[in-house]
Amino acid sequence: MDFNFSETQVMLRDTLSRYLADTYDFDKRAAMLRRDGGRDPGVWKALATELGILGAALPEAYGGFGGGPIDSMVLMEEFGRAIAVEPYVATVVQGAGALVETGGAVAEALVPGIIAGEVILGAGFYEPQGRYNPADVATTAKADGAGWVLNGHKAVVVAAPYATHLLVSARTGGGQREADGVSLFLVEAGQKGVVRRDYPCVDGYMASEIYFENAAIGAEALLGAEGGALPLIGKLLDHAAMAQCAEATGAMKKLHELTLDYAKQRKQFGKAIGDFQVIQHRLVDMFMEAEQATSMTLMGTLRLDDAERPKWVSQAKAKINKGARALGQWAVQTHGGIGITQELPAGHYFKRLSIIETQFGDFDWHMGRLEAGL
Amino acid sequence: MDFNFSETQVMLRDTLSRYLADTYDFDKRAAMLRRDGGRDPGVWKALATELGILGAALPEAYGGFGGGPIDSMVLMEEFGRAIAVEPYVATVVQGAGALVETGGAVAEALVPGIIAGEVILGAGFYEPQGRYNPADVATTAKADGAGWVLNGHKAVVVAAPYATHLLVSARTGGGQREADGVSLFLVEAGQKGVVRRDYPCVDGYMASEIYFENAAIGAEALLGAEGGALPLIGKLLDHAAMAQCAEATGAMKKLHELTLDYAKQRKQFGKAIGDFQVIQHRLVDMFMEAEQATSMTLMGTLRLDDAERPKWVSQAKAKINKGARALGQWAVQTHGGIGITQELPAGHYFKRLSIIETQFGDFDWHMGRLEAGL
Amino acid sequence: MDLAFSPQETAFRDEVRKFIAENYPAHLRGKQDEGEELGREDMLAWHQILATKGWAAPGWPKEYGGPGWTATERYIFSEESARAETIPPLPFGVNMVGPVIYTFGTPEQKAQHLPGILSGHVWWCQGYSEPGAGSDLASLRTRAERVTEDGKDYYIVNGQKTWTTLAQHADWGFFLVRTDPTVKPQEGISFLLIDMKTPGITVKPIITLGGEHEVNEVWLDNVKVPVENRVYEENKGWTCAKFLLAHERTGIAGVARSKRGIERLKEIAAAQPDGNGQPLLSNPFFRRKVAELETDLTALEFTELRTLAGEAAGKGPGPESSLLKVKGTEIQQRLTELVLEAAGNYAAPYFRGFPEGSNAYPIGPEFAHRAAPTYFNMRKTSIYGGSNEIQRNIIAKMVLGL
Amino acid sequence: MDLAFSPQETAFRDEVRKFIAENYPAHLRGKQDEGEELGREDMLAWHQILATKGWAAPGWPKEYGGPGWTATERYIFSEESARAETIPPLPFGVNMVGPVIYTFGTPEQKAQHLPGILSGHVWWCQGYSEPGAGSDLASLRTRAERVTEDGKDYYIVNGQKTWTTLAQHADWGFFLVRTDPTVKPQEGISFLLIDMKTPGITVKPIITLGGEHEVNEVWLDNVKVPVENRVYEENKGWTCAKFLLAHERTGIAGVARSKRGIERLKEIAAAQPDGNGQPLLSNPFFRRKVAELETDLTALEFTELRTLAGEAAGKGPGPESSLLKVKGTEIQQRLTELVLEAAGNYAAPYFRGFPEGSNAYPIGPEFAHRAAPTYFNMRKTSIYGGSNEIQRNIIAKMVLGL
Repeated sequence: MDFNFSETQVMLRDTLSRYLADTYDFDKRAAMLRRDGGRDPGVWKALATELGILGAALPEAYGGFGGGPIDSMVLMEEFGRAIAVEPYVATVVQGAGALVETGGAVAEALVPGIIAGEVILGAGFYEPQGRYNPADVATTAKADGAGWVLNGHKAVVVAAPYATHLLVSARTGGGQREADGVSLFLVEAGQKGVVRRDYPCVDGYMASEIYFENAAIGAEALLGAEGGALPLIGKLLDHAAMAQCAEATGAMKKLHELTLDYAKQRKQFGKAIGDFQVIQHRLVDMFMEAEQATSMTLMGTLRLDDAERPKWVSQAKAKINKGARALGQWAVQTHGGIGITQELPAGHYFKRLSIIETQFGDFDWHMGRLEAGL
Repeated sequence: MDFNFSETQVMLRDTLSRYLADTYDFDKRAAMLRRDGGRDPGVWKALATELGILGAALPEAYGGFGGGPIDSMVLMEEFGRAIAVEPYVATVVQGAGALVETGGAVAEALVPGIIAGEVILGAGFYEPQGRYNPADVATTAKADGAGWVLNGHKAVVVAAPYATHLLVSARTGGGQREADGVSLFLVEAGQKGVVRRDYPCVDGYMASEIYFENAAIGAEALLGAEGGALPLIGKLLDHAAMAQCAEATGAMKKLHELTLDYAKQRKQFGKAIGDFQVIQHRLVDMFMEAEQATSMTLMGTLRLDDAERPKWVSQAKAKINKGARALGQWAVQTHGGIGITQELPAGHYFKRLSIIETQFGDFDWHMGRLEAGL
Repeated sequence: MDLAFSPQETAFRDEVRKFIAENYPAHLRGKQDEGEELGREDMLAWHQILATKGWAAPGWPKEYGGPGWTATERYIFSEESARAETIPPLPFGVNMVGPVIYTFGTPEQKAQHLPGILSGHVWWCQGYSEPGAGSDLASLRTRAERVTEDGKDYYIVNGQKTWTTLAQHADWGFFLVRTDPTVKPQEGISFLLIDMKTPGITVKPIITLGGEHEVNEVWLDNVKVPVENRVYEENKGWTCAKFLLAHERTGIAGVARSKRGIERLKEIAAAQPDGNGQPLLSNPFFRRKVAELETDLTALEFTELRTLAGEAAGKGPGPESSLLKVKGTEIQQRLTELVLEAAGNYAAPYFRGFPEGSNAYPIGPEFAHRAAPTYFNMRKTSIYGGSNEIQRNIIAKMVLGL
Repeated sequence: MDLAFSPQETAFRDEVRKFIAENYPAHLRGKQDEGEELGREDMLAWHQILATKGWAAPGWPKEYGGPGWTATERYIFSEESARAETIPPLPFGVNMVGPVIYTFGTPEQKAQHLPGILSGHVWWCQGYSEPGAGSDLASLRTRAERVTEDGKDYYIVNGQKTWTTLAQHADWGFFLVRTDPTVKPQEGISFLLIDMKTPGITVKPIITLGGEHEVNEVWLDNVKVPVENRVYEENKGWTCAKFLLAHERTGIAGVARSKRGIERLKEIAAAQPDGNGQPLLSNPFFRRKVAELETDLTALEFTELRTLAGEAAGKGPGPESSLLKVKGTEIQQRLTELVLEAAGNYAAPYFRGFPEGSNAYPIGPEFAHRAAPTYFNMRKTSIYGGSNEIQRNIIAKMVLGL
């Protein structure tokens, strides 16, 4: 057993942390979200070129550092601390993850572009009627000559408004919730027949509804085996969930620090509110949630290759979802009125943590998956 | 709407309260439980004759005062405050309740005896395999000439060791968990073929396992219609649950008072522990649980004749089960080490409240019944 | 003991129900159903109609224009209003400053202000909190210095108030100000009525997490207030403040509105898919949460009814009302949590009005658009009106003697 | 980062597993399975066997007879012990007074006491708490006055200790006593080793809610203790006390034992009927509680592993170990709650040994007989060893700087 970070990982953390401290400073972040398109595309470019960290978790064969999920964990925790709105999960964890798994010419063409910051992906595995069930796929892909024709609707595809490609599931066979018959496609964003409706999200991210209307795509758009993509999609979603757990952990730690600082300086009834025992114990409970989130992020990430992966990922995500809600609500309550305004960072962390709870499976969904295997 | 107690009810409360304060004083109660048979039979007799209160909730036609569940509520809250181990629920609420409902010669013969304290009943509606499901009846009653022959096993029949009669369900038809085919029988305690195994309970009550081994009983032992007793049994169990809610409410209030007193006098770190804000807020939470228990007891008792009776009773019992657990655990924690000894009353209230949670349906059972009707 | 309504009470319930059905403005109902933002006139419209019926101020004594209802009648009115989802009269006039004025005010103050409050034509706001004084209200620092000009006495008020709800619409405000900085905090405070059009008052919006402009900062820069606008004695404003806080807590349980909220939640969950071909409401764990919320609401309802019965028996709103505030706000917050959960992936999209693109391509279910902002916004309920920590302190001290 | 065991670690695990399988006393296993009460010799038997192997004191340094294990090896040993449900060595000697003696004691004290602790032939008890001093340990009042008799120095000890676990079997006890009542509470305390056979010591049982005789009062009436039995300097006993408390907290998480407890809970729930023809374990809500408990235990386990990794990197057991204590005891308590729930109606029957009547008429399932007493008894875990409130105070002060 070894719980030490490698030198590369320590370097990755420090590099990103320094960069984000400045770039994602409170006012700069607010200004970024107010821009057209809701973001500063230069940040992602800088992560790729100036910092050169987008390949940290990707294989050397594609130009990456040859790291893995622990490297993504290190980066995501920093994104969480800064409540950054960068498309790392969709593009690197899910996008590059899928391409590396399925390999071939498409991967060789695109993964280096991902590392260079030129290729950005949105991943659409959920549909409006399917809630968190990735097997509930009503989008269809019908064979048409050598290619495919897509029809259907993908829900809340984060990063889609500015993605170059979309990674989506579609049914090439089987009934609506059957495991067999789900295939994975890579679609260019500008593809005819892809209707996008873009919007901002409450946490500052940008997302889209994706409607396919007889979108005709080529044979090469199919990634992996026809009809057999569900296991891979499940894996990608679990990797995404763990990356998001790391993000949540970073956000929880930072929000705890912000609340602790506030409690030390905010005075009421002649003393700092942090002198009241009830506030002290609440801050301790927040500390314990943040510590346990750290533990669960580590546990789940280290076990992404375990035979019981779904169990461990669901334990991690369920525990962190619950902890994030409690910690977020306590942070707001401790801040008082100012905590529910846009004026302090605390509220923005609370917003992001609240949305994380609703992404890649909520508490009940993960507990349900756990219980099925009890 | 009228939330006032009648004069009779106020008098009942005061009379019983005064009597129990002395009779069930801490040391006297402990001595009572150490006696052979685990109780002082004189207390029940005194309640019937000296205080004359056992008929308060029973119809005038049988010699009662003509009151109802609210009167039982008033009495049970006092029993709860004293953690008395008297068989009011089994004998008056369930026993007399069943007799009054089914009427006839048996009722005329026995209800006056209940009011006089001479007839004591144990009610056996649960079986080992049935948990809290009163329809899960494996005990059989086979017609034999004009009478019946009983075989089967009834679980944890409170008051049975000293009861004169047993009120039990048995199957005269239908499959093991079918609603139809359940009948209600009144069996004399000394009846041949009734094997009793007696034991004390952790809360001080006495109870028995009842085994029927070809117990041959007469035709008059059948109360009500053959095979159609389940609705009545459901009603009796709901009335019992509400009486027990009242008992829990009394115990919760008293335990809160004991804990509050302790917190005011126990000193640590140079001040009363009740000066620590965390202890204060916990005592407030206990107060709020006790208040809500009072509200739910009132609500459920007032709605025992409502068309949606099961919903309201389950809301009350579920809420009180949960509140009783929290309040009991907080009381012990606030007392510290002394709270888990036999030396102070607090621990004994905690024990009774813990067992109340497991009787007449636990939290999950009642929530399940609620949800079925959502 | 009897839970049933008397024949008179039943008749009263029918009358209220009928009046609402026949008089509630259709345009208001429409905007509410569409989730449109309500303007000043919208928010006052129903109040003004109720005023013509004499029902605008349920808790007021008859002599000041109240309906003189019993506790049960007030309960029925509140139940029926919630059932019909009417917009309640704004609390600042009817529930807050009104009772202070008729209890502590001069005959002139009563004559000047009570009619406008009752009729719903004058909009009030509350100037209590300050940036440095949240839960510790008595530490407020807004100064009022007494001056004489042309033989008339004035206060010159300087300072800053915050969390002033809907001050952007207000005609008048009631303010706590410090008139004596040399004594103990509670002893040097006065209660002033201030015309919000007085020069020197600036109202600045505070945008809350859901993007709402509901609260404001109010800056007072040499605001000249006639001394006649002080309610009660100088330096005795804390008496009015405490009176008002106790009044504010009654009704804060919000039982009837939460009941309607649970109905709505069930409708939502019955329509939301769970990803297995079944509605979310059939998910046992979601059902459990709904059932527990309903159970806790029943407990709150009967605790309120017991409190009302106590009030009817002559006990004023006591510190027990802190329990109603704590449990009431917890339930309101849990309700918004469950709506957020029901939204699933669609909790994230955020827009006011319409986002770009065609409505032929919908963005999830309608209810989801407000789920997260409402959840965020409702966190305020355990903070304002005396935070839930303060309520527990009050119970500890006043009820438990700690 | 790597979760897997190294080949050496795997070999070590196999060795431990094999040793336990081959050496754990069959009579002990039998008594445990039957739920029989264990006597003094039973409780020491396994300790004495481990001692022959050199494994009785996993945390001790090699020079004092410890095995010199790494943090991972200690973790493996603890996992395997729990897996096999061995009776762990009593903590009072090995985990508590032993480390105090080898850290602060004189060479004579080490020579006199460490061998007996290691071998498991001397039974120790802890004289810390007093009736007036629970969480506020430093306020203790047991007095030790120094006298000289026949040219030898003694302490004459008078006072009362309480919650003294298993003192009825003890040969020796370690006591905190007040040697200077004139200074600040923490500054006048000394740490004494007392032979429990010394005249003047009376041990009185305290019966706890489940009917157990596990804890005692210890009365000290003019007990004469040679000065050589004081560990560390006079009036500096608080240093030893704090050291010991920090040591006591490590391992208190009880992860491995709770894992085994959850396994057992699942076995119980799989066998208990739910009243619908299905086992209780198929009830979704019971399953949820088990799954949440398992989840929280994983979080605790990895928090402990991170702490161990920190210790391996040279950090001593710090205030973070308070987290392990709080969460560990919460999990142990929830486990007993779920066993109680599983018992259903059979939670009530109470008897030690056998009640009257024939076993041909059983009283519910075997496990249920101890469910309620165990639930009651385990409430102690959030009280002793520094209550969970005190642990939160420690984190607030030492970790958060509040």
